[in-house]
Amino acid sequence: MLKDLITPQTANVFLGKLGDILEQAIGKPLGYAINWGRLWSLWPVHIETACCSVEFGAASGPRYDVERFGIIEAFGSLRQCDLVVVQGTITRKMAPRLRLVYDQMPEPKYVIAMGACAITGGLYFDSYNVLPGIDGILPVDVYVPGCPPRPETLIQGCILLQEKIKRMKARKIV
Amino acid sequence: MVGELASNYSTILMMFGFAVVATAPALLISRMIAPRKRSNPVKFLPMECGQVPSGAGRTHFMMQYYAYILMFVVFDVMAIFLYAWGSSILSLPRTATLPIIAFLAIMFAAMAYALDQSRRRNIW
Amino acid sequence: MSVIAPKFRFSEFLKSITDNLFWIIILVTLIGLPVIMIVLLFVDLPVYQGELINPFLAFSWMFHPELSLPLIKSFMITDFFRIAVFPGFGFAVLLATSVIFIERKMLAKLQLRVGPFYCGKIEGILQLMADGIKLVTKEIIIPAKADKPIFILSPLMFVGAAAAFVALIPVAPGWVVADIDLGLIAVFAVIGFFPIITVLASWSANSKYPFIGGIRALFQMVSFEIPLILSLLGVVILTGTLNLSEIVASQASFPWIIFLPVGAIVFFIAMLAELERIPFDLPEAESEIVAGWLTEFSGMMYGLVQLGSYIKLYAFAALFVVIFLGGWNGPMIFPPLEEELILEGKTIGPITIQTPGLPIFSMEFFSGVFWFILKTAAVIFFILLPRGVFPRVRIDLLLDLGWFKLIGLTFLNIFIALALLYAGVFGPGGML
Amino acid sequence: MADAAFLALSVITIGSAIAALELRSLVYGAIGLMGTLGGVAGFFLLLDSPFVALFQIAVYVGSIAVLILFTVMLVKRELIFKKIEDPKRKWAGIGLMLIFMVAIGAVILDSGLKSVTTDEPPVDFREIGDDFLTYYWPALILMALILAGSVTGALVLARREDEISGPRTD
Amino acid sequence: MGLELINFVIVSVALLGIGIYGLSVKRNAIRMLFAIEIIINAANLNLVAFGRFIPHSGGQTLALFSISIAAAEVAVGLSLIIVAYRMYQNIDIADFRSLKG
Amino acid sequence: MGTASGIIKALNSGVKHLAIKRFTLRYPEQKLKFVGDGYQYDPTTGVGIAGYKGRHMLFHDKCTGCQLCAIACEGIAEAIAMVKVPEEWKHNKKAIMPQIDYGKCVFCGLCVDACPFYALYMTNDYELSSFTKEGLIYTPAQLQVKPDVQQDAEIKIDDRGASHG
Amino acid sequence: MTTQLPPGLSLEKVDEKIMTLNVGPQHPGSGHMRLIIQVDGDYIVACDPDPGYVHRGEEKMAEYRNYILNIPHLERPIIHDSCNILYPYCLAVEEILGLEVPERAKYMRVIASELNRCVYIQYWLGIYGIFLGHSTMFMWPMGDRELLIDLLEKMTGARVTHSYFIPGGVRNDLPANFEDVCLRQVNYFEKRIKEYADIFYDNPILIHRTEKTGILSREDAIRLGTTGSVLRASGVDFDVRKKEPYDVYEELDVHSNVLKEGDSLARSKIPWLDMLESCNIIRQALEKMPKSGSIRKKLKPNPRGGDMSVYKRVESGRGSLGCYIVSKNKPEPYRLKLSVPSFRNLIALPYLLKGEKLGNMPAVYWSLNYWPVEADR
Amino acid sequence: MSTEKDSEQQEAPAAEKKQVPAKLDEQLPKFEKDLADKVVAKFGEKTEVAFVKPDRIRINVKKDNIKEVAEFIRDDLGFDHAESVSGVDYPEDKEIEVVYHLGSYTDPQLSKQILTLATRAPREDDPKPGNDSTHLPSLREIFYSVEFHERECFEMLGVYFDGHPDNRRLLLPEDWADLPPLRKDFSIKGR
Ligand code: SF4
Ligand code: SF4
Ligand code: SF4
Repeated sequence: MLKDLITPQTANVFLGKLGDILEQAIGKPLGYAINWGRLWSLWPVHIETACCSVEFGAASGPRYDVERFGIIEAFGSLRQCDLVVVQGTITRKMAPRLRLVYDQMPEPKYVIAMGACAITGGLYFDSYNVLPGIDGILPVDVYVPGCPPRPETLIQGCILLQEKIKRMKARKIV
Repeated sequence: MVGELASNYSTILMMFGFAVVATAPALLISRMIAPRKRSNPVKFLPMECGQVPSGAGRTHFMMQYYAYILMFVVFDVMAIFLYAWGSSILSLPRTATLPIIAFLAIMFAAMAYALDQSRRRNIW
Repeated sequence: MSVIAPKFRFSEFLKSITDNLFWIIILVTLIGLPVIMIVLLFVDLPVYQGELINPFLAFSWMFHPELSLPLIKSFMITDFFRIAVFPGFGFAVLLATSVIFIERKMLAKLQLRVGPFYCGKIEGILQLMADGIKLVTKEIIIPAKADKPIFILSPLMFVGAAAAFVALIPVAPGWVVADIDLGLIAVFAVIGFFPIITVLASWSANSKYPFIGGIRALFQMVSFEIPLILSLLGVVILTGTLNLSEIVASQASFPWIIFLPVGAIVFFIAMLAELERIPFDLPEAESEIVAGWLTEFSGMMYGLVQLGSYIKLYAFAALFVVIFLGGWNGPMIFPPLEEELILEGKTIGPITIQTPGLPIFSMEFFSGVFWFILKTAAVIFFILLPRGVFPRVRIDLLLDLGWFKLIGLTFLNIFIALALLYAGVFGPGGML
Repeated sequence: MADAAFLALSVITIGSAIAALELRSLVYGAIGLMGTLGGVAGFFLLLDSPFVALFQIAVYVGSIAVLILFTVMLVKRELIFKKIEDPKRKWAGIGLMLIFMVAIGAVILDSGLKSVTTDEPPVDFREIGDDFLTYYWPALILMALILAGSVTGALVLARREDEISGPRTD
Repeated sequence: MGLELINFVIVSVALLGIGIYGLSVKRNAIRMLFAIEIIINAANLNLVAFGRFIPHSGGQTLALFSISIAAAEVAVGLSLIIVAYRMYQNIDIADFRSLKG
Repeated sequence: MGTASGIIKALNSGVKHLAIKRFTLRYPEQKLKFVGDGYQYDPTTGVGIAGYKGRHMLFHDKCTGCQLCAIACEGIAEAIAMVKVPEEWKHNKKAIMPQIDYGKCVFCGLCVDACPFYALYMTNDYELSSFTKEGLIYTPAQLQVKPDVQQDAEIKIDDRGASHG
Repeated sequence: MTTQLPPGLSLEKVDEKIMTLNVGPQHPGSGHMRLIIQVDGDYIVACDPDPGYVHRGEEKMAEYRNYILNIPHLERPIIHDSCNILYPYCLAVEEILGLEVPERAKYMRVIASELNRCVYIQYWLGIYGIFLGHSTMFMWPMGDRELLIDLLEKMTGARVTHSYFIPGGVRNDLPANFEDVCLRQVNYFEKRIKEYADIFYDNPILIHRTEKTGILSREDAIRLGTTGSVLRASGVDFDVRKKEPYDVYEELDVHSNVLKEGDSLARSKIPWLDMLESCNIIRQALEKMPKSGSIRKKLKPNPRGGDMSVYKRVESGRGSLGCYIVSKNKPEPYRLKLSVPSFRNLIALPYLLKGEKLGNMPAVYWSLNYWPVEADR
Repeated sequence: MSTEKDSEQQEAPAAEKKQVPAKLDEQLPKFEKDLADKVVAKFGEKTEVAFVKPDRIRINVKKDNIKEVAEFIRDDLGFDHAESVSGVDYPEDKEIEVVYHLGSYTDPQLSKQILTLATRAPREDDPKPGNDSTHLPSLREIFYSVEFHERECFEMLGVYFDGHPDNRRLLLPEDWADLPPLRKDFSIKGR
């Protein structure tokens, strides 16, 4: 009886199951932990592109205090950051620089488009020097509308981003 | 026996080594599990405020303050010399303070001159 | 669209950990235990106190203090324990991380806001854990033109140098990693490494802002090293020793800050400058030079440098405590319980008193560590406070401060010490 | 234990001394020099003279190496010289070195140094302080003069001849 | 076996040899400075070694003096190099010689 | 000495503020209270009624499909598009109503000013973030929904500083 | 013997001293612009500002929109001072269209404009704090300005982009019991900003750091045509509210703050004093305001202006802000030009930074009361 | 000062103001009139006073005379800085007008006044900024403050200012190759 059970096929199946179990046991919680760390520690890169930066400043001020969510404003270098909040209009002069900033950031990185200008060009839909939204140059994760968005809306956008990160795949382990 | 004191000091070195060994895995793990994308060569340019960098990266030397480094080399020696005196002062006769005062006087003169020179930023 | 209130995500994290544990236990029982059993057949087991130590015995010893304590104690007196755990690395890292958290919360309170709040159930207590996990799983970018070996090694060296500094700090009587006669000079020797590491790190990145930051750091650290060294000379003159433990012991009745306040102030200022903290954080001045010499460090390398600098902060604060505030000296606040009281119980008349607990450390030790940590925390508070109160100074003002004002004050301090000594207040045959 | 330490230190010291002179990059050369100096400090420790050892680290590694590194980074032309260095000279140098070492080695082996060892306790570092201020005090003054002279001399040398005029020349 | 004086002397001789080699071969002023430092360290090592094996505090004291004077020397030497670099944009010893007159 | 006393004054001020109430509005739990229900406009008198300019609200039973709001927005952000609605209204023969793209809208309220039929006004809803651009386009049916807001936090000022309650 | 270079190696001429730094656009100390700075050691030898990263063509777009629809557009260059940038536009359009503003609306405009000035200055002050490495000085103004933003929000319905002024008056009336709330919060605000002195303006480190840096003499300030706080810090008493009173400023007691020093410290103190002054003006205006009355003159749709050109200016948070409109019998302006104070003050930047230390760069730059978006338009 | 007060109260609806030139000279504000007269007396034909309103004077000058007129205004009238420089494109006239708004800080009497100095440069239909006939003399030597304004004017309208130290691009992207955007024939999309 026992001999019949231990065949190469069943052994294979067993090993496969074991691998699955391992993957489950290590991969999922580890991925969860990684995502947990990432979502509570979003450091936005310090790039101001237009007037929405005023409300971004207000969001990090005492009243709205995004540091409650682990978002530290006024961070020095882009090499340590993981979130680009595109704060408004991207002009044609700014666009290549924005892209460069995004490129120089380490993985993983997230993008929030803040303000009507960053989403679609907003008020400047017919201006000669403004990009119609940033989707063309950056992959946007969350759109935060408004002109400028209230800090609350920005915080809500950050919460949405956290939700999104939680659902993201942390990494293909193995 | 020669070399018996050294074991006391080796713990400092061991502490150094332990710290390095204990933290190096953080870098290794990071290397293992962090996502990596090296498709874009722009990423590995030096960071310069969203600008493609121009010019050499290592040319800023603030020679205006070079005098301070020179002074440091000399007065660092002086400061630690004073410890040789300070630690044995309890067993020294009081007259032994005279040489150190002379020593300090000479060094003060040099320091005064040096500080005067280093203040004049436009000659550096 | 409605708001998604941030729920407490940590509970799910816990759930996944229990998941994990469950699987581990299953795997261990299914695979591990048989393997262990088989191994036990072939391995010679050690003999301790005439008994063969098998796993079950080892388990049962956990509940037998008489048996397990000597083992633990013998482990605790090894160098390894000292280096890795108690007065050494583990302790320092624990304190350093708590300092980071406290700094953020305190700064937030000063600025009328909340600070980290949602990460972790209580007041964002897990914020640092999140930051740490994030940093570990972050990509490390090494710039193409960088000098790779130095660039990678410098954060490690930084942490290592900071740890070597910690090794010299006596925490409680007899509890110091390296108990050497020349402790103070060794401190200066270790401090001397930081400028080199900094300038090499900044040079290796081959980028403009780090290099400016590195050169600034070099000037700053180098300039403040001399006031730092000289400000401690007063204490050395009065105690006649360079051993930090002896310096602490000499303050059993009064701390030196009472007699040498000038030296203490100079040392404090020079310490702030060596630590690159506001108002002297020129090497990392964001508004001028992005992040200074940290600009090119990404991911865990940045994390390591931060860890190193906070370990350094703890070490400096502890040095201040050791030299000027009397280290572990302080009123005994724990009753001096004897070991038997805990192990066997003591019979006083009809009753037998037995207190539970692990008598690994003596009460003296507890008291010493308590006072040490309390004083260190106070000093750290004063190191952190200027960050919320002062703007950053400029490099020339900083250098002038170091070279013109502080050095003068240190000599004033030395003369005060000499006067105290020669007036017969201290020293052999002195009044105190 | 001490023997192992001695061996390791010798390897480090001599290896990094060679590296200091032979590595292409001057910055790495300076790091090599730091290694040599640190190694020698280790020898001092082995010789039970911790004060000298720590003094060596604090002064040599802490300040002289900083100055050297600074200057090396300032003067960044090393690659050019590496190429024009002619091998003939190099062999001559190695020959000279060997001759020296053989000669001195012969002298040493000839002398009675070979078996000198000691069991006496080491000298306490406080005695050094005593020495300075009692027996060697003229040397101390002389050294003050040398240090003072060197700092003034270095400052006079290093400053720019051409004074740049003050800021704001619009 | 215990450490003997001869061990230290051998290391010292090796350092001295390396120093002499560097001094004679290298033409880069900074490398020559390195060589000089190495030679000074060889001398210090000898001083301390003899001071330990023939117990006398003089060895250490002299070593301290020697280190301090080395510091002074480095300060002056590097200033010289900087001056030369400023004038000739170069730190080759041969060039100093040739450009002088 | 001026410097020393200045430094002590600054430190003192810093320590004092450690005891002052925190000003933070804990946003997802607390929400700020606004004036009234939102910004409205009275075309007969020509003045607006104070209120917060948040997301619009459309009364289907009043909108005549006259497109005046779209014309007004044309010059500002082109956020309003007139789309067909399934229901038939007798005052709205063309059955078109405004659809607002909040990716473009700048919340200026000029469309409200333009509407002569009291059909459009602005509410206190500002939580509009979305994962996609399409999620920002609000159809007339969505605009009809009255947002459910509980906004009650206000600035409270007392001796220990201002806070939200 | 001269140095013979081996083939393949060239001795490139490295300028050992001068280094070119790009400060911005992604730089914590640059805002939305780039400064190309050349440093010799610690000294700046040349500075070339490179604005235009937020140039959105407002002036061009204004030529395609009628006088009303321009309103949301024209406040965007400086959204945290949006009332003040609409003010000259409204004044100019009122002159073109021949409108008279009701008395109550004038007072409401003054209140809104003064509140907005404080909001702007608080933001500016916060950034100044962070530029000097003083993070508390970023947080406090950011928090305290919310008190006023709250008021403005009650008044106008938006946090910063109010779109409140309109040719012919203001868009909506004040909410009920606004006066009490306003008075209470303004008083508390005044108390708060007075506390900044302890931690910021009297802070010896700040004084050492900004005193005698970037000195702009009186003559230079006039010659460079600077305006607002930069001008008044150099000892020129020029405040449009006083010199050319518009709307009801004549009836209010306006005091303009002047300092003589002309350095960064003085330049950073003037806005703070202005804020205290604004609190006074708000209180006066609240007192004198008619309690009821019309607030808006009704306009025809698409009003047409005459054939004329008008230049109007007001005192904004940064200085005199002018609006030049050429009208050509059309509902749209033929040409609209905003003469913004930021752009006028920018010219002082290369002048002041020359010969300054690198560490002074943020202090001098931001003390010019410069908002890049406004300068770029 | 009384005149200024009066003129302030004269702030009248535009309907009246439009007829100002048609009315008699006495009804013009006196102070401003005097200033304008001074300029006219000095330069006569070369200048033309376009309007005189309370606090505002506008003087049109030919482009060849603008430097002397500006110098006269600075030295003798006391206007010491330029508030703004705006270019206006008139395609029908084939001209581009450049308007300097001059103000004064030093003279308290003049602090209300804005003197508008306008001049015109020829305009080309196919502009090559800097290399065509659209030239004007720069006023930078006279009013230092026009430096950036003129740079902006150059890139926005293609008016090259002779004698300006750097006629470089200021606001537009580096790769801008289109028409200068503020010209009337540069039309923005969709309009
Ligand atoms: S969305 Fe509005 S506030 Fe934001 S950048 Fe655009 S115009 Fe400015
Ligand atoms: S609020 Fe303004 S932008 Fe938004 S839809 Fe109405 S008119 Fe358009
Ligand atoms: S909302 Fe008002 S303006 Fe718009 S289409 Fe309907 S009725 Fe007309």
